[in-house]
Amino acid sequence: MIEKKRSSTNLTSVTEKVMPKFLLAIATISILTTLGIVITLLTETINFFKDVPFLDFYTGTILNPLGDDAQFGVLPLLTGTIYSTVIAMFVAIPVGLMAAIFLSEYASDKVRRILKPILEILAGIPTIVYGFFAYTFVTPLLRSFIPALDPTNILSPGIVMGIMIIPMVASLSEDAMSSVPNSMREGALALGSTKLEVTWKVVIPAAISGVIASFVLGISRAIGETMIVAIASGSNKDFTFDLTQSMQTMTAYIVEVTGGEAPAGSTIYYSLYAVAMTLFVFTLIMNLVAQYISRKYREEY
Amino acid sequence: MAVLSDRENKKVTNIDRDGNQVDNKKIVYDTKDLNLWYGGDQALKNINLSIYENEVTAIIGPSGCGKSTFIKTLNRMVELIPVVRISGDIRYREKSILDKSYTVEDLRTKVGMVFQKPNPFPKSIYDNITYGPRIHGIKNKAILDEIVERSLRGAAIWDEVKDRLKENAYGLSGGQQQRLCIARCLAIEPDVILMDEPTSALDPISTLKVEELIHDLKKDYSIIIVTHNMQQAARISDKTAFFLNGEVVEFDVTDKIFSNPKDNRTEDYITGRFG
Amino acid sequence: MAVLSDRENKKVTNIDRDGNQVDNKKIVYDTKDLNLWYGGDQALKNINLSIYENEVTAIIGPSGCGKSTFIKTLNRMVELIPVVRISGDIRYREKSILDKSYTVEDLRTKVGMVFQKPNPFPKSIYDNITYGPRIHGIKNKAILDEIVERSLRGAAIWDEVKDRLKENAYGLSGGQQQRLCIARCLAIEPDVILMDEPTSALDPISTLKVEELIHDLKKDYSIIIVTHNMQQAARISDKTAFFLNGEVVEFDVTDKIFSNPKDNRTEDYITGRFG
Amino acid sequence: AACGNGASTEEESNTGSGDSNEEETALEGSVVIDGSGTVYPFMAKMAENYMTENEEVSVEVSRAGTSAGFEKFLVAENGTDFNDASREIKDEEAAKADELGIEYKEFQVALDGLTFVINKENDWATEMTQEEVVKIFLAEGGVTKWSDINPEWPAEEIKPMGPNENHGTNEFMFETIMEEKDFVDSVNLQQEYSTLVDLVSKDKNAIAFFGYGYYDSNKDKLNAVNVDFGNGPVAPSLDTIGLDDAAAYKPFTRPVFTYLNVGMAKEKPQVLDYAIYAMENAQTVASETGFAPLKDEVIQESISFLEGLK
Amino acid sequence: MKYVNVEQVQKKMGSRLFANNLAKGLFLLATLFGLVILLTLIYRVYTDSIGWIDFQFITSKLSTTAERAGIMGAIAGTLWLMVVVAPVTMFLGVGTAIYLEEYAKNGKLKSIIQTNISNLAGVPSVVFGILGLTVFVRSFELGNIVLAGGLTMSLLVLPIVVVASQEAIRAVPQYLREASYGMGATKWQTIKNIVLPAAIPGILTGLILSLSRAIGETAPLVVIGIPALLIPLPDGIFDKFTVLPMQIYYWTVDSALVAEYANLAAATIVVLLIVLFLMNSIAIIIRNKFQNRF
Ligand SMILES: Nc1ncnc2c1ncn2[C@@H]1O[C@H](COP(=O)(O)OP(=O)(O)OP(=O)(O)O)[C@@H](O)[C@H]1O
Ligand SMILES: Nc1ncnc2c1ncn2[C@@H]1O[C@H](COP(=O)(O)OP(=O)(O)OP(=O)(O)O)[C@@H](O)[C@H]1O
Ligand SMILES: [Mg+2]
Ligand SMILES: [Mg+2]
Ligand SMILES: O=P([O-])([O-])[O-]
Repeated sequence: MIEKKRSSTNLTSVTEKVMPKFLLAIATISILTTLGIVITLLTETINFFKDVPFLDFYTGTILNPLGDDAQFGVLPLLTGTIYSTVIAMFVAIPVGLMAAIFLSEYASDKVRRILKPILEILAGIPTIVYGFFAYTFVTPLLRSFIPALDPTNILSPGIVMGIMIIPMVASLSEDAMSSVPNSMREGALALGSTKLEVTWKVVIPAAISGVIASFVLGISRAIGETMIVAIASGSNKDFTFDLTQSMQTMTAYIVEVTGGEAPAGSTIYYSLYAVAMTLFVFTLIMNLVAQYISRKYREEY
Repeated sequence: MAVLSDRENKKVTNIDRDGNQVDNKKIVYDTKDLNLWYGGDQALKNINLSIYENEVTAIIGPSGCGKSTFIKTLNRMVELIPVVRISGDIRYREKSILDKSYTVEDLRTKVGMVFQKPNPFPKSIYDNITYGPRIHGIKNKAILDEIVERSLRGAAIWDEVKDRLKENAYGLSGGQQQRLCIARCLAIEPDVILMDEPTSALDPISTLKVEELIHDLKKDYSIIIVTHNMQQAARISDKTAFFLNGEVVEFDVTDKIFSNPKDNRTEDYITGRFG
Repeated sequence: MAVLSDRENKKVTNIDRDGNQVDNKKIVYDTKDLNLWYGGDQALKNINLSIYENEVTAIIGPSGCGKSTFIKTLNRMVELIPVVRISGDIRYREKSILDKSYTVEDLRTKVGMVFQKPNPFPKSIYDNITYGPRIHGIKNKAILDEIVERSLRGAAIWDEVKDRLKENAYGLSGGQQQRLCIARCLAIEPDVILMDEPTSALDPISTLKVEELIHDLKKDYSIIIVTHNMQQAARISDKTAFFLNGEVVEFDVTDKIFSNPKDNRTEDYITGRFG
Repeated sequence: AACGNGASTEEESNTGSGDSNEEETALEGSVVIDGSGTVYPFMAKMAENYMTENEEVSVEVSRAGTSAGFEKFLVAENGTDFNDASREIKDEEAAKADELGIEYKEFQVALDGLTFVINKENDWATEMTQEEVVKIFLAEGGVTKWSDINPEWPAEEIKPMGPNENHGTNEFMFETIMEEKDFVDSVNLQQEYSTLVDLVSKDKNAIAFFGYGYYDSNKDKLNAVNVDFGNGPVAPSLDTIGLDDAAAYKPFTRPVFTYLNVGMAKEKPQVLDYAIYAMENAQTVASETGFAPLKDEVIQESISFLEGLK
Repeated sequence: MKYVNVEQVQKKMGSRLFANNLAKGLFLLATLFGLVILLTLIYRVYTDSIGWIDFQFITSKLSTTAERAGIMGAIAGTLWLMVVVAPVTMFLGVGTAIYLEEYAKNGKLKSIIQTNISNLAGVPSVVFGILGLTVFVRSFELGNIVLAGGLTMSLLVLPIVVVASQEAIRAVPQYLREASYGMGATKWQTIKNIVLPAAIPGILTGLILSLSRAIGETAPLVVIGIPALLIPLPDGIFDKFTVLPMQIYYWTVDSALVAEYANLAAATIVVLLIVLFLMNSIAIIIRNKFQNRF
């Protein structure tokens, strides 16, 4: 009976041939997405550089996209982005790494089972909520210590961004540290090391690639973070190095300009793409670096 | 059964002590009614053993009998397992090491350990050896260099690695790695060295080298070695303890154990009838 | 060495064929100079075997000798491993199955397989059995019910599960799961059943049940069974092939192999001198 | 897409015009409004009120700013129906409308007074002359510290701020009040009015300009500068910026507008209906949202224009 | 001669142990820091929302008057957005995962797709917004409707579903596939009947996590343009819409204008966090329930 049925199932063999191709087509959507991003950004960026010379854009310290004498220097945005990222990493790296060490080296199973999900919750909170928190809580709080702080400034969103990134650094570093074989720890403990010494001199050096990769991913995340800065750091486009002041990041600029809905075809509209392109390249490099680091050193032990 | 072996343990220990007072050697380790549980499972039962200076003491027994557990109790490494509970007493150089007041780091500085699987740090050979001295505060480069050479010579591996001290220890063969681990242990100038099947992951030639090394080390250190390999125990140890189901069935001079065991379970094991 | 065993293989096969023409049974499988490589490692070397209808053929040999590889070649399951390369020929019912034109799905419908570890699907018992018939297009509920009962009866497990057909197969004991897998295999009404150590994960009582079952199945199916267990091979098989390092050392009527092997490597293995 | 929409609704209105008295036929569809942030509270309130009466119509209000809004208003396809503006349409913008063939109509919706706001703790600069207050924002004004205006005032840096160039308010300030002279370098121009309110409410030395409405709803956080136009200091209020031609705050007042795409109003009955509704209710909503209401004549004129489109 | 001087070791021991204990405390503090922030954040938001979050708030439409304003529109918009995102990501994500795990040979193409997916996961969401604005809103002339926002979001969260599905598919034991092949099943039959049913809990977990990411994302929607005031409820995926985080954004930004808007923002955050918490709980329940089944 099955014998007979078998030969009549031509349909299956067609499905069998079509399915891999169909699924490949679906899988290429992700590549198309990347291509879409690159092409979109690139086309309009090229248009932008027809209006504004490449060098003027990347060396210009004046960003004044709207006035009659519009000027497009991206340096104010770059400083804003770099500042917020550096501040964020000053928070996220030490706290994240210490939390990772605690969870991986010191915490008992039970404690870890309680604390890790809390960190995960922190990672799942939408950034808009962090933005609200930065603007309505952290800034006023900081201003009670630092009266010179502007109501919108780069410091507060930087710190909150750091808090947002802590779980990411902590969880990726913890993964890297947990995958260091126990025999390594035992070897060090048997030589009379304290836990701190084991962690610092054996576990972290052994896990260093994963740990650094977590930092780099954190940086990438900070560079691309949008809503926190859009809400809490204002839109000041001055080229300044003062962290008590409002500074605009690349992401916040994009939100401002699209929020103001720049019309297609204007230089300011193209500037949106040039900034986005810069942002995209920055984060892409960071992601590739992170992948390279973790791949290169993965097979260490 | 428990009563029986208990009695036997005592006897063994007495004989052993008597036998050794003649040698005039000092006792390094002395365990008294040592019991250990993993959660509800008892892994060590009333262990009473005395281990003497500058001897090689072998621990033999079938898989799961508690050999590793016992040896890891001697430097309190078992404490890393959260479910472990211990009763009884262990005296090292006459001080009770199970005491809260005894710092484990201190104990482990005096009692080195070599593991079944070579576990060098993923660092250079040089850094592997100097790890211990450094954490104990030695920073002087000249002294460290001296320690490295002496330890590597002590572990009979100096000639093989002296030209590649800066290379990663993972580039060494398994046998070399194990000797490196022994050298790393020597670098902190321990009093006792614990070894848990140090050759079981090695090829015969490397095994031979490590065995020779152990023989040499005996002059300066007291060594306690766990082994699956009866021939090895016979070749290198002065005393042998036979463990079974967490108990010490017999503990005596190695020659006696192998030629003329008192307990017929020992005999069965040695002649390969089980295990 | 290769030359030697090659010659021997030929001899074995010839004798075998001759011996069986008397029985007047048809050949189900016939392999010719079958070689198989995993990447660069050769796992099967010049296999020449003929397997007859309604017999139980046992494949024995030490671990890693290629037993599983061989049996998985017979239903082209080895193809799932990307690095596999095959040369030579396998004829099933006189058609070369290594031919591109031979559809594997077709082959596997005729040649069922039972694995070492019971591997029921995480579905109900009923769905496990009907899985095969359904994918082959049988949808009629009454027919499916009929198939389920017949297959489960055929695998001697009907009485144990008939009241819980809708329950998940993972709720069964290991032995029941294995018989379920056999039933699942019977449901597609195969011609040959391949079994790769079907009892090695089972307790003695379950093993006995499966062995009895194999004995019964012989009437309707040709069975090729890999086993580690010499006694089992002796108990249940008509012919036995002894594999070593990817070669067939000896293939003969089981009684002969066990009572009077021609090759002394076979003898060594059967008497437990290695493996 | 807009064309397709237009065609079908045109048909409807044609058939509808047969029985012209039936004005009660339920309207539906959407009305899209963008433009001035100054006018936004007025328009948002208006839209909300309208929608409670016309549930099937969706009136979307955004606030990209007057100029940015005009860019969305003056496009060939899918333009907005209304653009709110806190200044009159510029020549370039009008030219672009011609080019695209967009017929638009300007409506005044209310009166606004440009208000200069300072921090509550600022107890010195509560009154300034017109010239003084403008000087703060001028590049050539030569004022960086309060003491530059009045030696008795603190010798602290002034922090001038205002809406950015997206906003008509910025252009009104620049073109009308500052007579097209450059802004001082230190001026902090923001996209969001709320940011300005916040900045000023938290900074003793800040001074910002924006529409009266934003001051009105933040009186508890900010103080307004009383400006002396020659006849003594005048506090901005609905009265002083209002109706009367002789209103005391007049020099700093301006009408605010909405621009209607007339083509859309003809195509889409809901747009026209909303326009009429907005005019009829402009006075009430204006006073609710911090604007001075227009005179009746202006309103009537607009309404009769719109009725003419029916 | 001894280099490791016992006395010296002893002397140093005290400070080493102290450093260890100190560090342990510090590490614990760092870990608890996250907890403290979480509690502060929740406390702040909660106290700001007291008195504002009630039935009326949930069920009313948007209004410029704080007392009358509600988030029904944002809730409806969020739901419609999910109606687009869930099937699209599920389809694309699972399809990609099946291709990568079951069909793709270990070659260049596979590694390109794989690398591409992990890079895509790191592209800032605001850049996806620009993609959505340029492609869906403008080129396809969809305008800023649910469909355009949903497609943008789908691409944004696609990597999450792909990676989760890949892991789920990889976790299906090979012996189940072998059993199916062994009965003459074709590859696709095996995938459809054996692999996918066994992988579905893992896939669902990934889907829920990606949806909760999509629910909380704001930046891409700001970029594709959501009206500040949109009162009518969306009726389908071709309507304009607003979502919970957009409402939080506008109310936060406008809070200087009308102080009570900050309370509305806080109340909306509470609702959003509750929704996310529920979704994550479901994901965890699914994960725990079906863990280690094989
Ligand atoms: N971490 C642990 N948790 C629970 N039980 C354990 C643990 N480690 C060992 N045991 C149990 O304690 C008993 C003794 O184990 P141990 O490792 O000491 O045996 P062994 O003699 O070293 O065996 P082998 O020769 O296989 O190394 C065994 O029954 C084992 O199962
Ligand atoms: N997937 C694979 N890739 C590479 N080599 C393999 C693979 N599977 C098996 N081999 C190698 O092929 C040889 C034969 O393996 P096979 O599994 O057939 O042995 P076996 O006789 O079934 O052994 P056992 O009794 O342990 O099951 C072994 O050397 C094995 O290492
Ligand atoms: Mg052991
Ligand atoms: Mg096998
Ligand atoms: O927002 P504006 O009214 O200044 O354009």
